[in-house]
Amino acid sequence: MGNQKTGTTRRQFIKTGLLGAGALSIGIGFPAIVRGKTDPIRIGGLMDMTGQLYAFGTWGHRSVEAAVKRLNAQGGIGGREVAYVMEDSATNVQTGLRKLRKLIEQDGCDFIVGPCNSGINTASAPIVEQFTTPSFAWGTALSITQDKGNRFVFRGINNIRHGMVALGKIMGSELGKRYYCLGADYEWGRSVINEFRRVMDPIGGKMVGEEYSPVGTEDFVPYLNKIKADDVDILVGGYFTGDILKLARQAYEKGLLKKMQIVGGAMPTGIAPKEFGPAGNAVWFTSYGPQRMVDVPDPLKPFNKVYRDAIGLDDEGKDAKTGEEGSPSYSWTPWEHVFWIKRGIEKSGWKSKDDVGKFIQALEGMKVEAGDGFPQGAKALRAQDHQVFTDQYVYKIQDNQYQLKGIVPAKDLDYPSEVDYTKQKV
Amino acid sequence: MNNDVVLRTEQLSITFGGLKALNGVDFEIRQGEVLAIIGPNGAGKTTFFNVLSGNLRPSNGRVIFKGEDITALAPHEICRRGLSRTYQKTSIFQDLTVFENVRLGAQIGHGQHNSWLRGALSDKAVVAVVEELLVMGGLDHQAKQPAGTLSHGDQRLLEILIGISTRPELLLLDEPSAGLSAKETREITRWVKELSQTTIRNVIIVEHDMDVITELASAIYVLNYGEVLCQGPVGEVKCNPQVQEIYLGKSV
Amino acid sequence: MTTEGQTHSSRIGWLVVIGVAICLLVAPHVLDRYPRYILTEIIIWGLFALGFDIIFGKTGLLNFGMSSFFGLGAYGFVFAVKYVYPSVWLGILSGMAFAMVFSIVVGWIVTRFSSHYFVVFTIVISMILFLLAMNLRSITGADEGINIRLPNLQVIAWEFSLRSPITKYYLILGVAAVAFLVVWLFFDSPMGRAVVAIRENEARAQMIGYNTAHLKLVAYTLSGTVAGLAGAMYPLLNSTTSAELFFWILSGKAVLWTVVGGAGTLWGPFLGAAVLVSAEDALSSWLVDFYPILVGVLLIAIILLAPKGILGTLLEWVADRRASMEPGGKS
Amino acid sequence: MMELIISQVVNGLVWGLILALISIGLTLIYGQLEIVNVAHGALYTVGAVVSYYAFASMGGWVFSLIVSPVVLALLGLIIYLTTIRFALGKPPIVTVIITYGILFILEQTVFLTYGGVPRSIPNPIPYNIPFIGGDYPLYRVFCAVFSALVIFCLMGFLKWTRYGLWTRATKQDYETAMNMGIPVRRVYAFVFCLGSALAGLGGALAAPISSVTFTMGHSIIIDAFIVVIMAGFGSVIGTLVASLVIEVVIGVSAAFVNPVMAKVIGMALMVVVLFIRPEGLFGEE
Repeated sequence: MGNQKTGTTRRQFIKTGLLGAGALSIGIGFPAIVRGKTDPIRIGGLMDMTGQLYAFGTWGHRSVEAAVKRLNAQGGIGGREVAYVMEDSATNVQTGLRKLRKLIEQDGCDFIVGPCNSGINTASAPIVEQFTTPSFAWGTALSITQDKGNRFVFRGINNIRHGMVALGKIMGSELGKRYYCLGADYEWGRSVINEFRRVMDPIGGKMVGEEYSPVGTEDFVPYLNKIKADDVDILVGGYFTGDILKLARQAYEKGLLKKMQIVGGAMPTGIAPKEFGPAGNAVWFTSYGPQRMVDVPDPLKPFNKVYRDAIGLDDEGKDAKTGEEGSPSYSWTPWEHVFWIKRGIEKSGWKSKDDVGKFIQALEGMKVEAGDGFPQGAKALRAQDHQVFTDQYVYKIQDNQYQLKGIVPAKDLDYPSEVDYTKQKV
Repeated sequence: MNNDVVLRTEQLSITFGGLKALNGVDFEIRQGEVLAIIGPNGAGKTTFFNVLSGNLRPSNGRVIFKGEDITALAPHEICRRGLSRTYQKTSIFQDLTVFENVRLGAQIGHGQHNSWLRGALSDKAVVAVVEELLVMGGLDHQAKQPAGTLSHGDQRLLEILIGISTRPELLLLDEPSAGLSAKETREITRWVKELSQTTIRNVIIVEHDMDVITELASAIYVLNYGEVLCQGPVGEVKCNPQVQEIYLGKSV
Repeated sequence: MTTEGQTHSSRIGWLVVIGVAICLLVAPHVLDRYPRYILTEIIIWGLFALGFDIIFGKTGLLNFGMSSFFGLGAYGFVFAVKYVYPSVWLGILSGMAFAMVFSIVVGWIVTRFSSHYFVVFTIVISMILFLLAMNLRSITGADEGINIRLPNLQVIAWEFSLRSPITKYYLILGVAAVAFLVVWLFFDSPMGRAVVAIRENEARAQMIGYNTAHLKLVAYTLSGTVAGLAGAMYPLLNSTTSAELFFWILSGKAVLWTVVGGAGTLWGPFLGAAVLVSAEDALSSWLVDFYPILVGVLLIAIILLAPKGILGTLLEWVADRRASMEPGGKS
Repeated sequence: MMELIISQVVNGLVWGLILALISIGLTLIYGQLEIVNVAHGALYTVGAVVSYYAFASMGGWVFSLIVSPVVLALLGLIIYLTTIRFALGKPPIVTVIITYGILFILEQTVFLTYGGVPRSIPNPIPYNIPFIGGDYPLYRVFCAVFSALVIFCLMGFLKWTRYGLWTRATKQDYETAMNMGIPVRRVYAFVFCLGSALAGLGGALAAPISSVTFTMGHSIIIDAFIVVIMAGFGSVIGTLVASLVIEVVIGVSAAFVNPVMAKVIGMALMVVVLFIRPEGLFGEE
């Protein structure tokens, strides 16, 4: 009954050999962790293992663990072992910050693979800067690589702006231009709606209304009552995981989805399409990667297979052991973040935290081709705002299945950078 | 109103949903008097005390204390004006020590209950008063014990000590001997007598035990169904036929 | 609730206090970087739980909405430092001021309620603040909150940079120590004793002349201000704040730490915070799934079997032992 | 605009009735045992999860409406016997902390067994009735009627049955009831089970509307508290009236202001009522 907890214990050093030395220095409190060149490269994973984003954290953790195991099997990075330790952020900013410091100060991590909770990503930015520890954010809210980010924060996944531009391009032709925005009253929800407006308004889109519901809303009908079925073509839902499910089902029950379509800001990880029931047929999602093997473009199929086998996912995107709905369309990011770290180290010849400046400059502007390390496809990391540009996927639920409606190439998703981190000193 | 009347009530009445608990009670106590109020259960004795102390607001009538109308005042305002009471059912601070219980009243008595900077123990005057009261009550060597651990008799004693510690001018004693053995009752009566001649000049006692009343009170008010049946010196009231009737039932 | 009035001059008590003080002063140099950060955070959470202990342990009213004060304190600090004048002291004062004003206004309404209405009312008030904080995004930054650059700390003539965690530690320790001293003196003063009388028997306290409504408001305001002060320490430590600080889970933690530590002992909240925060931090990586269940069971066990919490039960045990040891002592 | 206001009022009444059913268990347990049950939200969640599994295994939605209350009544009995029973004599604050501990335990157990990912129950009555300004789900109307029915049965139960009489007697005066031979212990256990069962029923009823996830209790418990203290702790009719009033006020104000302000207005209404009558609309002094 219910899902099996992932087999691995939460706190597991892949290379346990050096744990003793590490623990020794922590216990007695040597002023600085004196480490030679051959010590392992320490990667810290801050994952939302408990709380609302439980599913994202679980799959993110599995991906990093598998990536590090794979790297070590191929001789590590530049001959050095890679050690990975994970801490649970509990989808909560206070806990997230405390665990981030634990990863940096106690576990002496050189790099941080961040959670997908936007709140924790933005709150972590000043701390990773203070401790000069490059961190790879997984949240898709825009501000992480704009005003809230800094030269130590990278993002190896598209953001909501890319997502909405892709949706506009794919949906624009099929549907009308009148849209109504309904979002959750937190940063991510507002980001989805702002970016959708930025896409639709120039091409003649007309916003009929905009509302933000309080966090933890159970009954959406009072807000859906304001929507006239026949004068709105698209309902933009700025909601995450379970909330988008509630919104879609209650909108369907109110008879709104006869013609109207719903647009979601991200593929609801862990939720099987059948949970949407009949409402599913009107629901579109922007997605940051392919969900099912059949959606993967042919040149990328072998790399995607490697990734799925490594974390135990089948071709349909379900957990090979338990049959639970996984999130291959999203959880590839932490896997690729590990390989971004590898590329950065190899190009900059990074040896220890003193070379962090060289590491950052090496990554700025780096282009990568698809491969085992980058199953989602080729990417370019822009120097000014450390934002990656890659292909964006658009899905629709059809007959209880996620159907791929189109892929928008990275070159069509470009937008000028509003910040320039390269000016910040390292 | 001549100056030696400490407390007076005029046509004091209170009704609880149709039931007239008090009906036009006129009462008066002069300086230095110790009065008793007797009457069968439910005659309104405790209700009378509750109205005097401000716990209950009368339906009509007035309470005049030292020339001031205190009918509408809150309990803590009345108490600060010098009218203190004890309870029939012992009501003390169980978890606080005996010393602490008395000091709470003494702080009010010395008017520095609102000072929040000076340490409570540093004020020698208050501590001295508390120790003196404890010695007088014979509880001094139990000072450090939590009040809840005292015997029933000692708790009744503490109840009265707390009532006195606020240095009142008029003390309302609500059945001080309730639940005490004969020996304890005699002790408390002797003690209250000594009090009424030294520190507390005016006392009103609600009591059933006639020996206690004859020992302490100079005059008696008899309450029956919320009305004053009769009043007067102890001897006179004792042999009043109506009083015997309500207490002993019909005389044969 | 612990028995008051145990003789202050007991030598053991003072020895323990001095010992703890010395450990706390030496700690930052001995501990490694992360344990020191955890200790700093524990001092903040302890001060926050102390705020709760004032209204719960001492006055007997269960305020389940303490996060309102903590959040207001944090935002008070951030607004002052970012928009008014970059000075740490101004930030701390403004954090306390935000919380104090709020506690006076709400306290005036809330202290008129019976204990059950009080509990639920305080939860709802903190939820209103949480919803507003999430909604007024341009002011509070909602769940992403506001990041600030900490100015240098001016102490009379000297100037310290707040980038070094040891300076931060001593500042937070100092502020917490001063706050604790003020609270300790308050509850040693006549008015403080009257507040405790409310917990024991409010009707009788009124009867001997205490304006209990006024005293409850004083206790509520002191409790709010101390919690607000703790709130102001949070952005000082993490240079960020977020609307999430208003969420009721934080109020629940204050209840948990105080009950486990020992309600009504003023030291208890710090002990509770130390035990549970370090346990939550150390254990959670292996027992992440079962930790909340353990906490639930612990909370029930303590409130039923040892209602005075760890410290309270300890003090009582010591007091009983000392009472039975005294020659001819009547225990 | 009139059209919108009418549909808001209708939904306010419907959701108000559902919320009343969810809150009535909280009122009953407080009214009887003077316990503020902070774990009520978790009981609601467990009710929804039980109905999810009952529906998945038995297929019949009506079946889950029966299974959930029964299972929750048993769970309530276990909770009562293991913890609440020892706290009856103690100050009310103790029971708040006990139920807070129970909230931790229940919610984490649901997370470990049911998992953290939301799932949904298909809409049992997937039809809507045409209504001014769009359609209105028939299932919600059924829920409203069902809730009203349950609440009136509860009132009837309290008035006319033996146990109901005992329940009200122990409410007025604990000692005298005991002296009159009323098995007070059993009445308390019964009331706690009934309160838990009602929470479970609320969960089972609302599950198809929202979706079943382990944190669904958090938002509902706040709304339930608002309703219960505005109504006056312990008053069954008050809970019904207060939940209708609050949901209609929130619904109608949502037509004019943004949803968050609408919710804040609902809460502010509660503050005003308590400011005027600190014991709530129907509470006794």
